[in-house]
Amino acid sequence: MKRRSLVTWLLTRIGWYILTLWSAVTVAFITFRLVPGNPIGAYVTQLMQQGKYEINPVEAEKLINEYKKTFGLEGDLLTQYICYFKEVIFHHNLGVSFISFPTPVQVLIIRALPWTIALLSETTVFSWLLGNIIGIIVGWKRGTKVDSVVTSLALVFSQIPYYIVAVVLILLFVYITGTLPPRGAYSSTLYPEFSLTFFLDVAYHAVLPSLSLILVGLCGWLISMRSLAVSILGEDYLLFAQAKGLKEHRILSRYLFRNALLPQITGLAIALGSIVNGAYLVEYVFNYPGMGYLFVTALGRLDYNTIQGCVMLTIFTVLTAILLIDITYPLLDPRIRYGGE
Amino acid sequence: MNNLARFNLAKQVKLYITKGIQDVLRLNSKLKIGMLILLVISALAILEPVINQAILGPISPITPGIFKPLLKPSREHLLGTDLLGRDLLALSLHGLKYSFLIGIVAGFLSSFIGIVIGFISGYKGGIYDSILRTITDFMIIIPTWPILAILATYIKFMRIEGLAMILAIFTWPLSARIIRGQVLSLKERPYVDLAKVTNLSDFEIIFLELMPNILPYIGVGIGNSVIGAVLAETGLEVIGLGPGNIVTLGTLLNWALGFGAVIMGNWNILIAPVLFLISIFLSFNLVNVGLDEIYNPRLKKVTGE
Amino acid sequence: MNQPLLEVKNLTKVYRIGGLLSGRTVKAIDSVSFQIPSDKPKIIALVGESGSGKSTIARIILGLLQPTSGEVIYKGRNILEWLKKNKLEYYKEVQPIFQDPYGIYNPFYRVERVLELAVKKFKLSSNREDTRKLILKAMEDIGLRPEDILGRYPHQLSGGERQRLMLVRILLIKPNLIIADEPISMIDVSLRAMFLNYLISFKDKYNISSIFITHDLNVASYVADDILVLCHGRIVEEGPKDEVITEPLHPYTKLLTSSIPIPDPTKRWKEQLDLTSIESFKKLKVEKGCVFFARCPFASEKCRNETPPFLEIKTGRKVACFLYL
Amino acid sequence: MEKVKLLEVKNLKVYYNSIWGDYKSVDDVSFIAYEGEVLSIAGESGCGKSTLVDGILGLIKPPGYIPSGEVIFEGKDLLKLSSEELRKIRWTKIAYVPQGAMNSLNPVIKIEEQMIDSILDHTNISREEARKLAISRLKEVGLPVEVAEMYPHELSGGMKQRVIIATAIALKPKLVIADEPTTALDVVAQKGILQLLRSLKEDYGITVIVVSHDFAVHAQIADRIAIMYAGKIVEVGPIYDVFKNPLHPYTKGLISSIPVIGKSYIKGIPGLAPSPLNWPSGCRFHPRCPFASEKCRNVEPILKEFNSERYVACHLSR
Repeated sequence: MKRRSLVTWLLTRIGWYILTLWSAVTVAFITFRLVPGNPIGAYVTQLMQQGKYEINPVEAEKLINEYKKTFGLEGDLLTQYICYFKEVIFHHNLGVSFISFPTPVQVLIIRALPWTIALLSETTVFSWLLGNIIGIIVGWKRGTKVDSVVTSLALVFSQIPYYIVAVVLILLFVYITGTLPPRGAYSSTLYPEFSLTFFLDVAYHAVLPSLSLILVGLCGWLISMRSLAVSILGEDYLLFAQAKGLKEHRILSRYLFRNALLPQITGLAIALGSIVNGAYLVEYVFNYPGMGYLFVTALGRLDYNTIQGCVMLTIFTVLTAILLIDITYPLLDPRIRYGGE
Repeated sequence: MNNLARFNLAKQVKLYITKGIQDVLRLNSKLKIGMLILLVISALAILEPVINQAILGPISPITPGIFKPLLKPSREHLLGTDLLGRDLLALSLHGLKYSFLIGIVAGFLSSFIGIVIGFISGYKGGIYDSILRTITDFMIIIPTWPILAILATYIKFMRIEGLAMILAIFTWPLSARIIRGQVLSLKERPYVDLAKVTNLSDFEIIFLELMPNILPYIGVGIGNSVIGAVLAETGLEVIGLGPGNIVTLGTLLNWALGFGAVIMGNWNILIAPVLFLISIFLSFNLVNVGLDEIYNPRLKKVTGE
Repeated sequence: MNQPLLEVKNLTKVYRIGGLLSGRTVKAIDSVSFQIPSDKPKIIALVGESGSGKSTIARIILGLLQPTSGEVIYKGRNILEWLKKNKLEYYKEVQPIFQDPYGIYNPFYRVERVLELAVKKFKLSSNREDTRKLILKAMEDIGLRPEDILGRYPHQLSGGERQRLMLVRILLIKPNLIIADEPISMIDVSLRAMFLNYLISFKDKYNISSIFITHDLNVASYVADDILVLCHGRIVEEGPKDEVITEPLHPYTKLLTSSIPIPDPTKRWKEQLDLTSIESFKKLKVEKGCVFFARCPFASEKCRNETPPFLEIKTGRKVACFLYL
Repeated sequence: MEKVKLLEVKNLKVYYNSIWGDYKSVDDVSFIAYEGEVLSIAGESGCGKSTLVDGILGLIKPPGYIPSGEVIFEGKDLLKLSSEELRKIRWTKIAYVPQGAMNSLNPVIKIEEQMIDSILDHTNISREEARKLAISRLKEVGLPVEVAEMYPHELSGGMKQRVIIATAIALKPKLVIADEPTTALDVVAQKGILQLLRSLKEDYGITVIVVSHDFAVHAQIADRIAIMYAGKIVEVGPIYDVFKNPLHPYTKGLISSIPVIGKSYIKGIPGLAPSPLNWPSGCRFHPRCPFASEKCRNVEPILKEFNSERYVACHLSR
């Protein structure tokens, strides 16, 4: 009976996942196509301006129709919708991009993705770890001077958007060293390869963007961990653990940390799932060639297919992360059972 | 009888005073600081026309070429001028006014939607709750920022109301969730049962019994929505995707980045927008944390009665 | 025979737990039936352990909860009909006293609002002056000094004062039936006696009947005329209080009465309780059979498979057990 | 038979700081617990009995503080020990059964693990031995072995309380302090817990201090009883004597307030319990006492010996 209910639960959960995924993607697709604007017209005009040649309106119309076909913008909304998802599902093809025509969108994404993952997975995990550790310590030492100083600082920093921190960091960098901070992901003199020089160069370029992401992220995790810890410190079982005369490290690790960590794990999963979002603004500020940069560039150029591709990927990873955490959570917390209580 | 009436009046007045004092004592330092910053910010935003009248006279602060470009901070120009010869202080105050305005309008609008939906969902329950909760969860789960960016990019030349509306549509689910949770827990309170057997109507129960106790959470919801709206709007502007005709703090940051202020180390171009933005985020957040510490019983238990 | 004041017929409440799709249900109460006669006011104690469904019964009678099946008939009319057509009149007749003397006050308002609202909603007076007089009179009857109470916020009063203010409210409305759900479990020992004495005096002076819900047989024996014993959502025994306590019939009632701690050191428990038998692990879902089956020393195969009928042993004395068939 | 003092509390005060002034929850309390007895501490809500327990166990946290007093256990003042010394005494010598048994177990750790934790931190035995010890203790409190592998939420309230008692006696301490051990339990489970507590004394010779507002609990298991009112102990004596012949008017009032099967009338005590912020002058019971005189209003009575075993704090008793 237990097994059957588990299977039912899993199937319902996965069904729900597919439903959410489908509706989110559809909503994104429709919102996007309904938005006023004529990207093809703009594109053709742009081509004409670049080539400095005149095309008569009839010719232009023909050209526009040709491009519409290429970009999958032919026919009514439903036709476009069916065409698009046929391609996506059966040919893993996200269409052709405008911004670097005729490169397909998936190629652009695969090019940008490693940079974003490299930058964000490391900063997310690092700030999560550090934030939780400091958070639990200041929570444990609540009411002391250290706690109030650290917590107030964290409160201030967690409220500053990371791109502002990035800007401030660059200003400080220029002020201190008198030179420009590195922009981009690697020096333009180098080619991507598996060499130590290249790797060091990449690391050097990542210092400032990571620092700004870590600083803000860490403070956010710290604040939530501290308040979790403080509320658990008021629980009867913690008082009882102290009355039992357990050693401090055991209380801290098994009674406080273990309980406070559970909600934070969900947070981490969602944060990791949202990585492909790219840290739009940090990547923009630092000219970092990741997903965020790709998305912003595509937006500026009204690149339907690329934007659509980026948004779909984000939706997919976020929802998948939430699905995975829902499935694994009952393994972490014995109070939660599959199928709900 | 009369005696008692007089006695009661005196007692009531005394009680109001003592309750007032207690409330002020109860206000924690975070709430006090937050309110103070908020007061300063809103004063600056409201007085912007007056201040800029004094600095510039009748000219709009965004008009280019009024002064020499890239002046260093001086007596006349406390923060200097930018590349287009505009007074940076006047410009920043102008940006602050619009950022603040958009944040407040969008914040209140989104909280209003959130409160209505939260109340229906929590109090009515049943099928209403199932449907509304599904929509709310859906809105929270899907990454809305890219969609917001798309909308903002394509709907150029938006007016402030339009922008606020779009921001509100994407930020209401959080306050709806908070309010729903509160209504759900409050409607199980014995005093609601007592109200029912005293023949109070649903309307009276919502407005007389539930609403007063949800006010702090509505406050927190508004604060969160304002922060969310300002954050989203600034983000759009910074990457140059905001509606082109409204100048906010985000626009100023975008210009500063475009002018190479960061690379040249021209701190005076950036300082005011950065400080103003930090103050907006910080003040609302401090108020929220303060309210939470006062009204959240779980946290109260630890800090003592 | 006279029409009963309140008649509860086959009341069943099934709660659905978990999400819409899990489909798991729990029977809080199962075919509960009893009556309160109208010829003479009575206090009836509903005794049961936690999870026996006693509060569910109270909430259904008060119209705060919909039963899954069965009906509650008050003065010959179904309460659904009362609540639809004459809600005000029904609540004029039936009023509760809840368990938690703090939670019944909205922390936003001063405590007297509870009384003023009652006066206003039940149209007990026409002007402010009368309202105040009524309230003061009622407070005096319950022995509360207005200057200690009026103008205060709920957290400024003690549990005893708050619960006594509920008695004032009852006295203002003067209903015919009080549903008191564990009314003294959260007030001080030294103040309980007075509370119970007021409840008894309401019966004697104003002919107000009560359903007194409690887990404490000591209290039930003091305050009640009749006792109903509830076990896992079913009534297993009914009778005058002395008989139920001194000669319990149902094995469950026997276990209960033998477990009552008597506040007298000369009357300590004699027999040792077998610790391993106190609680069974599985929260068994009883679809058929006796609810006490798993813990009953006399259980037979029949008890597992058939629901015992509610047998009337003699007038006013009923038990749901095959041992008495 | 000579009684041996195990725990002596001398003039203990526990106050709580607040913006309205000090809450004098425990205000000058002295008593002795002898080896191998069950001592009850009875009192109504707000009289300071739970705070007294916290004070004895060293669990007072700010804004609470201890302005003065001694808690002498086996010749040592617990209040003067370092936190590490106190930690070592806890559970090996003094164990505690807390009020909120429902929530006193860590929800995410198995029962046996929680028991093993407390054994390992106080002994040098191996994990395997600790596990065996834990399981044998679970059996002693009448719980099946499967419980060891379970999580707290899978148990009923009474079972959790028994798990806590099993944990408390794991190392055979000299003293077990139980704070409201049966509140929120059903009658049958309550009987089980009380008999179990009583058996700690009878089977293992453990001294048990039981704190409760419920007189029926004390009547069933105590050897001696101390009655607290308004932060003070007003009467101490053997349970049979106190019930048969209460000396303090408060005790008398309490006993006449308790509904008992067969009693046709109970009276209660008029008035309300005073606030720890502002105790009444003189005898703290005088506003509610039917026998109060001028002296009671002004002079605070001290706990005096009435006969060799009984003590009372009342001007009227002589």
